[in-house]
Parts: sequence; C-alpha cells; structure tokens
Amino acid sequence: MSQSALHPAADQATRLLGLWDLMLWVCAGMYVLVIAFLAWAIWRRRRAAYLIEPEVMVSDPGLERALGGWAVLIVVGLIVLTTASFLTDRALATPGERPLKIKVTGQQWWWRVEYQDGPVERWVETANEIRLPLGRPAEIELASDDVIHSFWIPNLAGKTDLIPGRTNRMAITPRRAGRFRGQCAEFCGFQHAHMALDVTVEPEAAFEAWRARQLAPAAAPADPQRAYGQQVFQAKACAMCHAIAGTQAGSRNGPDLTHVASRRTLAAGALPYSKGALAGWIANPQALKPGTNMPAVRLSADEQAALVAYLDGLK
Amino acid sequence: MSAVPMPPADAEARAAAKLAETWGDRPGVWGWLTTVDHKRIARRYLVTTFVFFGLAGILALLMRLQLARPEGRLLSPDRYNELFTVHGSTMMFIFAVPVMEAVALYLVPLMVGARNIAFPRLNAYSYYMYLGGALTLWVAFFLNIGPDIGWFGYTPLSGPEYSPGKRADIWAQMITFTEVAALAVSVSIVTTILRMRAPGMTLARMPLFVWAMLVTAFMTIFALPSVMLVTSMLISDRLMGTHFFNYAEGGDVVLFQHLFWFFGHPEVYIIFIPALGFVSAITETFARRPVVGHTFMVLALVAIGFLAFGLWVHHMFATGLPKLGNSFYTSASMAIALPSGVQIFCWIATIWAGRPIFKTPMLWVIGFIVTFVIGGLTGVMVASAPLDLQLHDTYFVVAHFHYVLIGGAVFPLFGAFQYWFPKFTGRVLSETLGRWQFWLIFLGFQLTFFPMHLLGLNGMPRRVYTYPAGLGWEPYNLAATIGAFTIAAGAVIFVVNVVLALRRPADAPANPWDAPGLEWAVASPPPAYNFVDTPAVSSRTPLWEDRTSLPVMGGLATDYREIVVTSPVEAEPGNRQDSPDPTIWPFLAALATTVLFIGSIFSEWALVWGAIPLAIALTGWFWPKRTGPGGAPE
Amino acid sequence: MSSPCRVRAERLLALLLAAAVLAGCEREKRHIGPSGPEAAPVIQTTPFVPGGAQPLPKDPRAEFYENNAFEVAQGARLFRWYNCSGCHSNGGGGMGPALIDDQWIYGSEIEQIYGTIQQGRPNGMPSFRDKATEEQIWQLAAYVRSLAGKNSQVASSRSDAMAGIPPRNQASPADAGKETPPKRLR
Amino acid sequence: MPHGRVFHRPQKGDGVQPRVRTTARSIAGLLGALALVIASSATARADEDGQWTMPAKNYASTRYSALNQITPANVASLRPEFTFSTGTTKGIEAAPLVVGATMYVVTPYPNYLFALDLTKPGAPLKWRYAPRPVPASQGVACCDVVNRGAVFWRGKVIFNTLDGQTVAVNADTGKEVWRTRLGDINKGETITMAPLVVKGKVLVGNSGGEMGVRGWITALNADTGAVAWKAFNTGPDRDVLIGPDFKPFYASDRGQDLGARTWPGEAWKIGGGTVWGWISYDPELDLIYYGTGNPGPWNPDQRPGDNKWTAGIFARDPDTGKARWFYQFTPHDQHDYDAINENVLLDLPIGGKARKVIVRPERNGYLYVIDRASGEVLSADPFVHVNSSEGVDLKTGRLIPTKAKEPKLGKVVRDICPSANGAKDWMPSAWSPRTRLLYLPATNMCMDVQTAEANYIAGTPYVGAEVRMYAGPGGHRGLFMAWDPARRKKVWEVQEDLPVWSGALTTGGDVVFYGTMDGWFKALDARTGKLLWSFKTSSGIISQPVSYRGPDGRQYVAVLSGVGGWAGVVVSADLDPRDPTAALGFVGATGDLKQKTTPGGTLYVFALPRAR
Repeated sequence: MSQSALHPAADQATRLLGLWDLMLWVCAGMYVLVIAFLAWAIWRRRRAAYLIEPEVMVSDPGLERALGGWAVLIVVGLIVLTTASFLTDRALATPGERPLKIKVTGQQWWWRVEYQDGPVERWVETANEIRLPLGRPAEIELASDDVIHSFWIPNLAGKTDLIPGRTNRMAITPRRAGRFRGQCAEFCGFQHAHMALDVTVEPEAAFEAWRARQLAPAAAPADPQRAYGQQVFQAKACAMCHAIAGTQAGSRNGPDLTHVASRRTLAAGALPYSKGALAGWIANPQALKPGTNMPAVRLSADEQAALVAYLDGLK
Repeated sequence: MSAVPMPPADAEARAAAKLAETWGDRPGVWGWLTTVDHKRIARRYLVTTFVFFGLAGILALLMRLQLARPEGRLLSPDRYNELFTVHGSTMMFIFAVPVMEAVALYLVPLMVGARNIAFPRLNAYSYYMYLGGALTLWVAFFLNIGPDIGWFGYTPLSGPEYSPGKRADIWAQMITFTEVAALAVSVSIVTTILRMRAPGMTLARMPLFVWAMLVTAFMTIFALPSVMLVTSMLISDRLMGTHFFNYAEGGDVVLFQHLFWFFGHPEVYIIFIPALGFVSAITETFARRPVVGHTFMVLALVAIGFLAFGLWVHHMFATGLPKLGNSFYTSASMAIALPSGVQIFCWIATIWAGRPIFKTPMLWVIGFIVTFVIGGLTGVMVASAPLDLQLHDTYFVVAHFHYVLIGGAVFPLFGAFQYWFPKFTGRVLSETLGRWQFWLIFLGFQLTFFPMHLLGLNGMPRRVYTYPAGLGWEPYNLAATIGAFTIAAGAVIFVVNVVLALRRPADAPANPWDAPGLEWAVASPPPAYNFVDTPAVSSRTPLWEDRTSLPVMGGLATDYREIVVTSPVEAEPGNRQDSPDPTIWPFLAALATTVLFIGSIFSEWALVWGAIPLAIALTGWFWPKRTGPGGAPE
Repeated sequence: MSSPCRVRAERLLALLLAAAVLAGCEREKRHIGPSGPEAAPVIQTTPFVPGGAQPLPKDPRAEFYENNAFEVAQGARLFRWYNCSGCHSNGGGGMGPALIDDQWIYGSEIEQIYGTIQQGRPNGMPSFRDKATEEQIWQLAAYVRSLAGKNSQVASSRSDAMAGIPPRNQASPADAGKETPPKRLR
Repeated sequence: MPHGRVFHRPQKGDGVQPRVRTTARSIAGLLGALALVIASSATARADEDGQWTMPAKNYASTRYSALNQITPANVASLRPEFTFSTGTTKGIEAAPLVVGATMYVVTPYPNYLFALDLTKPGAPLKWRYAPRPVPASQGVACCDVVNRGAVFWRGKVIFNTLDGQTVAVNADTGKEVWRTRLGDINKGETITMAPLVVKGKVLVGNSGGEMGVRGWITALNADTGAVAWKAFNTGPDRDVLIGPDFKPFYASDRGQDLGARTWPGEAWKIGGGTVWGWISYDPELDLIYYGTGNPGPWNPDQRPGDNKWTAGIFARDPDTGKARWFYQFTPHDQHDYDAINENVLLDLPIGGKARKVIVRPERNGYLYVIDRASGEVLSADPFVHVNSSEGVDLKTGRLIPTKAKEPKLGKVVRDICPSANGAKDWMPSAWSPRTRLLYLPATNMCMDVQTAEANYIAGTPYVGAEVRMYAGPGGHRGLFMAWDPARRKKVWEVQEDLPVWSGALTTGGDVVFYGTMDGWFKALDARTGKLLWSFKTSSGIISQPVSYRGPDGRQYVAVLSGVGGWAGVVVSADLDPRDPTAALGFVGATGDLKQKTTPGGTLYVFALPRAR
C-alpha cells in the first residue's frame, strides 16, 4: 500500500509529478546560484579585520547591473513555472471519455462512497473504499455532510475539499493497478487522523466483478449463530446508524455494512480488517478511535460473538 | 565611542537632568502602570512575547514526542488538537507579530530621532490588550478550555454546531484582543515614522528597518480588520445564532476562508518584513558598508506589501474555486518571488562588496539566507495551483512555512536580539553562547523541518495526532523529533545567555558595533527622553557620516513634554506639540475593554454594559489637558 | 525589567480570568474515551406519592450531562441521527409533542426525560432501551432539556441548517410557555 | 371579518358587470353543450336517493347531491337542527354517512363509530362501536391521527382504524362483523383513508409515506374481510400486479419492472407510494382509479430515477387488481406532491367530442383532464401560483420541473410554490352537473426546503427534509374556486386567510358548501361565488360536508367540526408555533391558528326552518 505523490498511478498525479520535477530543478538551480554567490561573498574577504572604518560613499554600478540580470533570470524562471503550472491546471480540468461517476461524501470521520454510474438500479454504495477500473476516467463528485474534509489520494491526484453546501468535482484516470491509501487532508476534528480511504486500481473486468458483488444485497445468514447475529444487529443500536441492504437496517448515519467483510480496513482505515479486529472494534470503539461517533454497545458474550459472526459473513 | 555632540558640559547636564525629570515615570507600581515610555512598554512586550514563544515551543515539543513514533498514544486527539491550535495561535498572534512590533516600538523612535512614540497612551493601552488576549488563551488552555479548531478556525468546525462550549469563542476573542493591540501599535508606528522623524531625515534617508516597519504597519492596518471582522462574525454566529457561515441559510463557509486569508496571507509578511529590516540593519553594520541597492530594497519592500494582498487565495486552491481565478493567484504568488529575490541579492551583494565581520548577528543573517531561500522556493511550488493540490495541508507546507517563518523571521530576530540587546539592556550578550545557540538552532531546525518536505510528498497530512506504521514516515518523523529537541537545547542556551548577561553590570557602550543608525547615538540603555537635543540628519548612515559629532536641532522645551512634528516626505520641522504625560487611563481602558471582550464570550449584553466603563475610561483618557498660552501647562 | 509589580499584576489578572472561567470548566469537559457500563437511573414520572410528598429521586450523573456543552452537542447530533427530529421537529413537535414549550406529559426532570426515551410511552413514543446506549440517552435527555431552555448556558445557538427555533443558548425556561406566532416570513 | 372575499376572474371583453356576464356565459356554455349534458354518463348523474353512503357520494366522486330544497334564495335561513359531540380533540376529516334513517360518524383516533337515529328529534345515539386501535399508532401517524370516513355496503359500515385494520360493523346493531389487520405500525404503517366498496370488494390502501413504508392497495371480500388481491405501488411487476393488460399511454411508463428499476438498490422497498386518498370507479369501463402517494424519503437525492409508481394514478381491474394504465403526475417527486387527490369521473366535451375523462386537481398545482380509458393527458392547467415546475409537456406527459426549485442536499431552496401540501391536498372538490363547474378548495402556500440524509429506522419518520411554509403571493393561505374544466379556466374564486382544508359539497339547489379552519361553515352561490350564508362552529372545519334527505323529507346539510389534520395539527396536538419547521413545516404557515380556534369534535346538522 502506498500513499505518496512521488509514485503516481494515474494521469493526474503523473502530470503533477512532472510539474514537481520541473519546479524542483528550476528551484534547485536558483538555490545553487544563491548559495554559490553567498559562499563567494563570504570567502572573498573573510580575513577582514574587525572594526574597519566603514565605507560610506559607495556606488555599485556593477552590482546593480548584476542585480538587473538576476531579476531577469527570476522573471524568466517564474514565467516558465507559471506557464507550466497553467498548462498542468488545464490538463487536470479536462474530463475523460465515458467517466465513471462516483460520489464521495465526507463525514466525521469516514467516507461514504456511492457509485452513481449507469442506470440507478446499478448504483452501488460502500464506505471507506474506492475501486477504480484501470484506464477508465473516474469523475468524482465531492460533498460533505458536516464539516470541511479534503479528498486526497496522493498516488492518483491532488486533493480537493469537500465543503458543506458546495459540490466539487475532480477527475482521476488510473494507469497502474495497485492498492493505494487516501486520507482526509483538511482538519476535521477528533479523528482527522483516522479518516483514510482504501483505494484499489484493478482491471475493468475485476472491477465489474466487484461491482456485481457489491450490487447484491447482503448474504442471508448461513447458520443459526449468524441468524442470531442478524437479530442482534437489528435489535440493538447497530441498526440505528448502519444499513445492510436486504434487511430492515437502513440508517445512513454510519457506513453501509452490506459487504463490510469484503473490505480490507475497518473504521476508515483505523484497523486492517479481520474478524478479531472487528470484534475489538465493536467491543470498544472509543479505545481504538477516541472521539468516534460509534458508541460501545453493551452486548453479552453470545450476542457479541453472534454479531461478529454475522458481520464477518457479509462478504 | 559615543558620537553625541559635546556642548558645554554643565549646560548639557542641566538639560539632561531637567529632561529626565520631565520624561521620567513615578517610581513603583504606579509608575509601572502609568508609563507611556515606548521603551518600557516595548521591553514588556519583548519579555512577554518571548515567554509565550517558549511556552508555544514546549507545545511543539509535546507534539513532536507524540509523533516520534507511529500510533503514538501519548496525547489524546482532543489534547493534540488543542496543542496545535494553541501552538499556532500563540506563535502567530501572541509571539510573531507582537515581537516584531516590540522591537519596532523600541527602536523606531530612536532610529528616527524622536523623544517618544506618537500616541504613547494608545501604545500603553495596546500592551495591556495584548496581555489580556494572551492570558485569555493560555489561562483557558490550562483550564482545559483551549481552542481545538486550528489557528485558522475554519467554519463549520469552529461554528456553533461542531464546537460546543466556549473553546472557539476564546480563540476568536483572543484574536480580537491581539489585533486591537496590533492596530494600536501600527497606527502609532506609522504616525511616528511619517511625522516625527528628525529634521533632515527625508524618506530617502530613512533606515531600511524603518521602511520595513512603515510597510508592515500599513499592511497591519489593512489586513487586521479582516480577521477581526471574521472572528466577530464567528462569535456572532455562535452566540446569537446569526448565519454568516451557515451555508443552509445563505451564509458561506468559504467566506470565512476568504476573510481569514485576506488577513492571513499578509500576516505572514507582517511577520517577515520587519525581519527583512533586521537583516538589512545587521548586514549594513557588519559588512561595514551601506546596503547595496537601497532604492531597490525599498521598492521591493513596498512591492511585497502590495502583492501580499493579492495572494490569499493560494491558501484555498483545494476548495474548488474557478480555475482561471486560481491562475491569477498563482501568478501573483509567484511574482512575489521577484522582490524577495532582489532583496536576497542585495544582501549577498552587500556582503560581497563589503568587508564582513562574522559576529553572531551576522551568522544569523547567513543562516537566514540559507534557510529562507529554501522556504521561498518551496513557496513558489505551493503557489502553483495544480501542484498545491498535492502539497496543500501536508507536512510539505509545514516545512515550507517553518522555513519561511523561523528561517525568515525568527533567525533574523535572534540576530537582532543579539545585535540590539546592548541597546535594550546596557549589556552585551556572550558571543560564545550566541554561537552555540546559533549552531544548535540552525542545525536542529534543518533536522526538524527538512524531512517534513519528504513527509509531505510521501502523503502525510497535517494536523494528524497519529499516523499508521508502514507508510515509510517513521524515520522522517523521528528525525524531526530529534531536531526539535536540538532546537530546544539552543533555546535553553539563549535563555542562559540572557540571564547571565542580565546578571552582569550594565556597562555596554552606546555604540558597541560601530553601527550607523541614530539609535546608537544615545546611551545604552537610552534615557527616558532618548535624545537631549533632536538630531539633524543629512545621510542614510548618520553615525558613519561624521565620526565625531552629530548635528542637532535645539530649542525644544525641557520642562514639559514637547516634541517636534516634521513633514512626511522631507522631514522639515513644522510645529511643536505636546506629548502626553503618564496616566492610568490606558490601563483602566484596557481593563474595561478586557471585561467587555471576555464578557461578550458569554453574552452579547456585555457589549452594552461593558461599553459604560469603557466610555468612562476613554473620557478620562481624552480629558483635555489644561494648558496655558503657548502650550505650556498652567 | 522584570519588576516584581509586573509579576503581581499578571498574577492578579490571571486570577481574575481564572475566576471568570473556572465556573465554566466543568461544562467544557469533553469525555471521548471509552466509558464503562452504567446503570439506569431510578425513573419516576410523577412527584405524586401516596403517603405524602417526596422529592423525585435524583441521579448523580444528571448534573454532569445536563451542564456539559459537549454532551448536549452530542445529544443534538443524536436527536437528528435517531430521527427524534422526525417527530419533534426542531422542538416544535409534529407527530410527537413540542419540546420547547413548558408542557411535560411525563415530567421535565432529566431523569424523567431519560425514562421517557428509554422506556417509551404508550401514546406513540417508542422505547430506545436497546437502541441507544445509556450515555446516549443521557445526552439526548440533556439536549431535550436545552430545547426547553433549562440549561441554555451550555446550548449551541443554532445548527448548520435551516433556521427553526430562536437560539437555544438565549432561551430561558421562562420563555418556554410563551407562544408567540412566528412572523409571516417572506 | 371571517368571511372570505369574493373575487371574480375578469373575462375577456368584460365590461362593468362581471357577475352578470359570468353567469350569462355559463348559461350560454350550458346551452351550447345541451346535447352533451343529456348524454352525460350515468356515473355523474345517479338518481338521487337522498342518502350519502360513501364519502364521495358516488363512484364518480362528484360530491353532488341533487337535492334542491336549499337554494341561493333561501339558504340564508339555514339553521342548526341538532349537534353531536364526538368527544375527540383531533382533526376530523371524515364525511358523515347517511343510510336510510341512520347517520354514521367515524371519528379520528380512537376511531369511534357512532350511529345516530335520524327519525327521532335531536338524532339520539343509536349505538356506538369502539375498535380500540393500539395507542402507539398515534406515534407513527404523520400529520394528525385523522380518519377520512367510512363506507356503507349491504348492511355493513366499513372503515379503517389508525393502527392498520379494516373493520366491518353491522349497520343496524353496531356489532363487529369482521376485522382484518392490514398494516404494521412497527413499520410505520397506518390507515387513514376511507375505503370504497366496488363489486363486493373493499378497497383499502395504507398511509405512512413519511415513515418509509411501501405503498399498496388491497381488496378485501366485503362479506368476510379476506384479502382478494394486493397490489404494491413500488417494486417488480408481479408485486404491482402489472401484466400483459398493462398499457400505459406514455412510453416512459412502459418497460419491465420499472417499479424497481427506477430506484437505486432496494430503495423501492421503503419508497412510499401509499394510497391514503380517494378511489373512484367507472362501472362502464370496469376500472378503479386511485392515486399513489409521494416517494420516500422527501430528500430526492436518496432516490434518483423516476420512482415508479409513486405520485401517479393507476387504473386497475377491480376484480383482479391487474393494472391497466398508469400516469405519473410528478416523476421523481421532489416536493412531496402526493398524487392521492380525488378523481372526478366526468364526460366532457373536448375538441368537439364527448370524452370520458378524469378531472384531477393535482397537488403539483395543475388541473389535469385525463382520458380515463387510455390514460392520455388531454390538458393540464395551473390553478394556483406554481413555480416548482414550468408546465406539463403534453407530448410526453411529463411535468417539467424548475431547475432552481430542486432541493439540493444541505442547501435551503427558497420560495417553492406550491408547498409540500400542494396546491390542493386531500380535501376533495365537488362537481355540479348543473353549473358544469368543479368547486375546489385549495391552498396558496409556498415553502423553503432543506434536504438532508434520511435514516431509515423502521417505525420512525423517513423524510430527510426540513420545511418551512408560508402564505403564497397575495398573503392569503386558502382559496375556494370554481373551475370550468371544459374551457380550462377559473370562473370565480374566494380568497381565504387560512388554508381551506375542508372538502366541498354542491347541491341541486346550486349552492356550494365548505368550511374554514377558524370554524365558519359557508354557503356560496354556485354560479357566482357570492357568500350567501355562514355559521360559526365550535372548532375549525377540515371535514367533508354532506347533504341528505331526512326521514321528514327535508334537505339537510351536515358537517363535522374539529380542527386538526396536517394544517391544523398545531392546534390539535398543541405544537409550539415558535418552530416554523414543526409538523413538517406546516406550523410555519398556520402558527396563528392557536389564537383562532381550539380543538374538539362536533357534528352540526343544518336545515331550513320547517314550513309553517
């Protein structure tokens, strides 16, 4: 898993890395010039004695000419960089063909991800994970339900804020398969640090297979324990905040759990997914993610085990 | 090697004694509370700002401890959020701006040859307001009501729904306090510079530091109302349920950002431009020659002052504003590199053309250039709208602005402190300890903040109280933490240096560095009246001009506080004017304002009831002085 | 330069400030860590007791929840999340009774409100016994009290939503009975 | 001044005497269409038996009684004959039924059924029946715990209870004959509508469009209460009873399983489309017509797509329930424009031909004339101020929504007209075959809306919108108007300060009756709209007046007074008017009602003084 702007996997991040490289070289060149000049200035007269009579009547025509040259150099450098920046900006704004429409909503402190692609019956909702088909541009609509968040997957593209009352859009055209990490980049309260996104770029066929699985309602409980777990889910506070398609649970305060066990992280990237992690998270969310809006629900050992078994079956 | 002219000794002594009596303060607490002496007030400012600098630094160390390792559990997220908020707010509002003003308050009247600052009572008032703001924040912090919304306090996180309680109100009112103080100081400085310069000190002969403060003060006057406005709107939303930032009712959360950064960006330059003045003064003295390209330097300062107001949107590139507009701000932000680059060139050229002596202040100047240029160049990078989308709100930006603000402002400040310390206290700081301090802080700084560039590029966002292992961030964070403690060691040495110096007798000469400015013409520390006679200036470097005597203009009264007002451009003497006497009213007015401000955190009625004592205090303050004919007191 | 009077003045100011805000300290506490299991309070909907009047049982936790801004804000969130607002609107009522007025069918004490939320009431109020944790019910009860202006010093002025009722941090229990019709909008 | 103002719509070429001209034109129109009048369908011209056995009077839903003793000339002397207290304090929307010499009154929760003996002076209570619905059902009834009436069928009075049961009671003895549980309050289902019996089948639909229920209509055997068929209004075709006979007129309603495919995921399972309004029946075509409620939740972002088959009208075979055609008034409804209003079945001359039509004053603000055989929209004209849509495209049949008035998540969209209760809510209109005018009660209100994510928690509201309503242009909140559907124009209108929330009644004497929310029961001249008589009742009127011939041969007019309903819940549930968003925003518009009336149910029966 990678979270770095230096290893781009999409057109947008690649362009930005190109711009970064240009900036870095131009700026490094400038810096070398400045430091060389400074070093020269220091070494040139370093054996001067203390308290020399100061020079008062001075004129520095040579230096002022050099200053002019330096200013021209700066202006040229800035023009190059501004132009490069402008062209990159334009390129980022160009939408791709046949974009995959995804709506991402930021909430304290997790991401709602809705694939709003094709006819509405094919729309899919998940949370804290994004899968993108390789090579197909994705158009991501960004909104927020509470405070300002910022959507950032450095390997794929720059960040864009999710602002309540506004809708922002950004494009991502993934070019390299792999697993990447995204993270909220605008301070949003207690758990700003644990608001991550699990991003996978995969071939279109794999993506479609995933989408087909996500489209299905939740698997019916396979055994009595899981059936009991489903009852627990519905009877306890779980159903007050979470939705599981195919059951009565349809609340949208928390992440949609229809296929929670198919995800690779829990609690917006706070933990890697495992049955044990799930049990720990349910038992005491405040210990793992202090301040999270998920409460610790009091359950008996049986209820807890059944609930975990049920949720773990939601592949 | 005093360059003060030598009139008949007894006449001089008699005049000085009379002036000391006229301009002196009453002893004791009353004198402390009533003083309007710019030097005493500036000293208070300096001590207070450095205390809070230290405290905010301790918060930084705590944050670095938390981040030294992944999944750190030293601090709860709540505590961490308070820490970075109070750290940032203190550094910006309680340390950086006031400390620059403090130096200016002390030096500007001396540099322009004035007896006191213009509006000295306002100046006294400003300190108490500043102190009130600083204490509001820190007392709240110690009571665990510290704001936790970031130094920028973005809505809606800081709004009534997501910041219950009074934390955000305390932050907002702290800003009102400190900005009232800063505005008061700025008005005083602008007036002092434009109307109280010594005769003959035309604008063209004005020292670069005074130029820098003139630009800074003007910027302050234009920028700060914006943040006072926005925090007042926030308080109004929180207290009275207005809808300035309620997107549902026609408000706009991004409006907050616009207003905040319209102040916030110039704020950076308000901190940084005085530092340019320090660098120019130090370079000039230690390169033993006037700064190369004085005119260009002045033009660059003024250009920065103007451009600084045209770049605030580069803090908001990720908010999804129209692309074409962003391009404008990209260009403007990059354009500011030109005046900055010109200045850098001029300083290096001054060293190149002069015969530099590498005393500690000069080390800080070199450290400044080496560090600040990196910050400036990363500034060019984040100014690019598209590239900023990768860099914004990451540790890259943390690195960038610490390079600019520590490298660009704190390094020169330490240099300035070393340089002007004899003037402030009559004692010279130790060179040895000064060098230790420099190297520890300089190297510690690079170790702390250079890795942060890489952290940012590798995807680490800002303001996270912890981070997962396995993303390759661990070594950089550990290095940064080690660096931070190295800086702390340097800061300890600085404190030791100061304490040791203060324990020595005040024996510094008037002009220990053989510097050219007027402030070195008076004793160290200067007497209450500054100059026995108003100097007359005919050069940019008056003390280098005539090595034996300084021309003066006599004739000002000695038995009451009289000053001469000169014309703004040519500094031709105009009329004489009274300078206010010491008084308790600014203190009382500040007390009344404090009650009003603190009260308005809890009830909007504080504005109504608090206005009454304030009105009384202001009436006392502005009560006309009974004066006899000719302006002399009856 | 650091005269003793200076220190004294600072200390004095600090003391003054401290006195001003210390009172508000408790209501600023933010409890975000894990919380242990809690027992439900004794719930009694009426003070009418055979054999002579007795004070309603008080719960030691009530004070904390009721006078804590953070807990009340959590209650405000849950009021929306758990669809309380669906029936009680912003406090004016609808399918359920109004909460910003001074009529309390099942009692206005925070313990009684806790009971109403936890147990439900026969004329349509559902029971949230297993649907909300004890802590959450306390938070909700504290928020409901703030709607009625019972603890306005810790209430928020508004939420980031359509303007409904007048700011709750300005409300007092005395206003609760007043029903001035809203001015015609537009 | 409690009386509304009479407002004459100016006519082309009008001179100084608009009233005379209006009347003259109406008469001219009548004469011109004389042949057609005679050929008018039996559905609108049932022989007058002086009874009132179903809330709409007849299958065509005209609410027209041919009794003509009360005329504009003598109506001024109408006086109360007897009254009867229902003992309830909730809003009364029901019409009293009169069968033979007995009057049946059904109250809101707790849904008492009273039988009054009209043969005796003062109409004493004959029997009462208390179905005892679950009290908790009050907590899931959006907008007051009303009941819209009972229906009489072969010796039984059949009505629904709030907690979702249909009950048949022996009309003579008051003994329960059967009861069938149809709705589940734990899912938010209630029943408030008045059933209709067609060919021995009791047609019942559910309420709860604000609670995330799935709308249905069902047919019960009128003798046994057994379910004969049940058709959902969302979901796959087999649930909706869509088969090969289903031939909607417009292309957008044709396709496989549209009831599921025009919703995201399984949203259709909690998508509303309830049936809480009126059902009409055309015996010739043998079709029932009923409208479906709003899609849920109100927040439209949670249910992209057309949201079939909500907010539209179904024509079904009463025997099998199979759908014949469907037309969607408001595809992807964004403003809670339920389409449950009455369908008045008329034969109208349109384009020179007599057409069998449905006249439907719709909540979205348009008065539709629809061919009831095919589902084709013949015309759709706004009858109040409408800005939420720009019109109806008659080619595609689609409503054209106004972009600027579409709710946006989190944002307050202001000044949407009509408001969520529509230009006209459930309160039914009346049609007079004599004046050829439709008398319709309406509201003139606009609203601000903010949508938010709605949480589906079974048994709790599923709305996702905050609403704040207020008076529309002109400042009056209610309207009572006469509309000429053939000429597609308003003939006259009366402006009322408060929303008009009562049904209309028109009679063979050319008098129109309706009530106001502050308690005035009014009689207007059917041709001019002139106020002829009014009487102040004890509470606000939101029910349906009826007229019958008493055992003594006199013509009576009866109305139930008792404020409440969505518009009056601020009074009946004692809400706090300082919250304009209370009761889904209606309190914003009627916050002053508490100062104008108080709750309490009373039956009023009026008659002319006995001839001496």
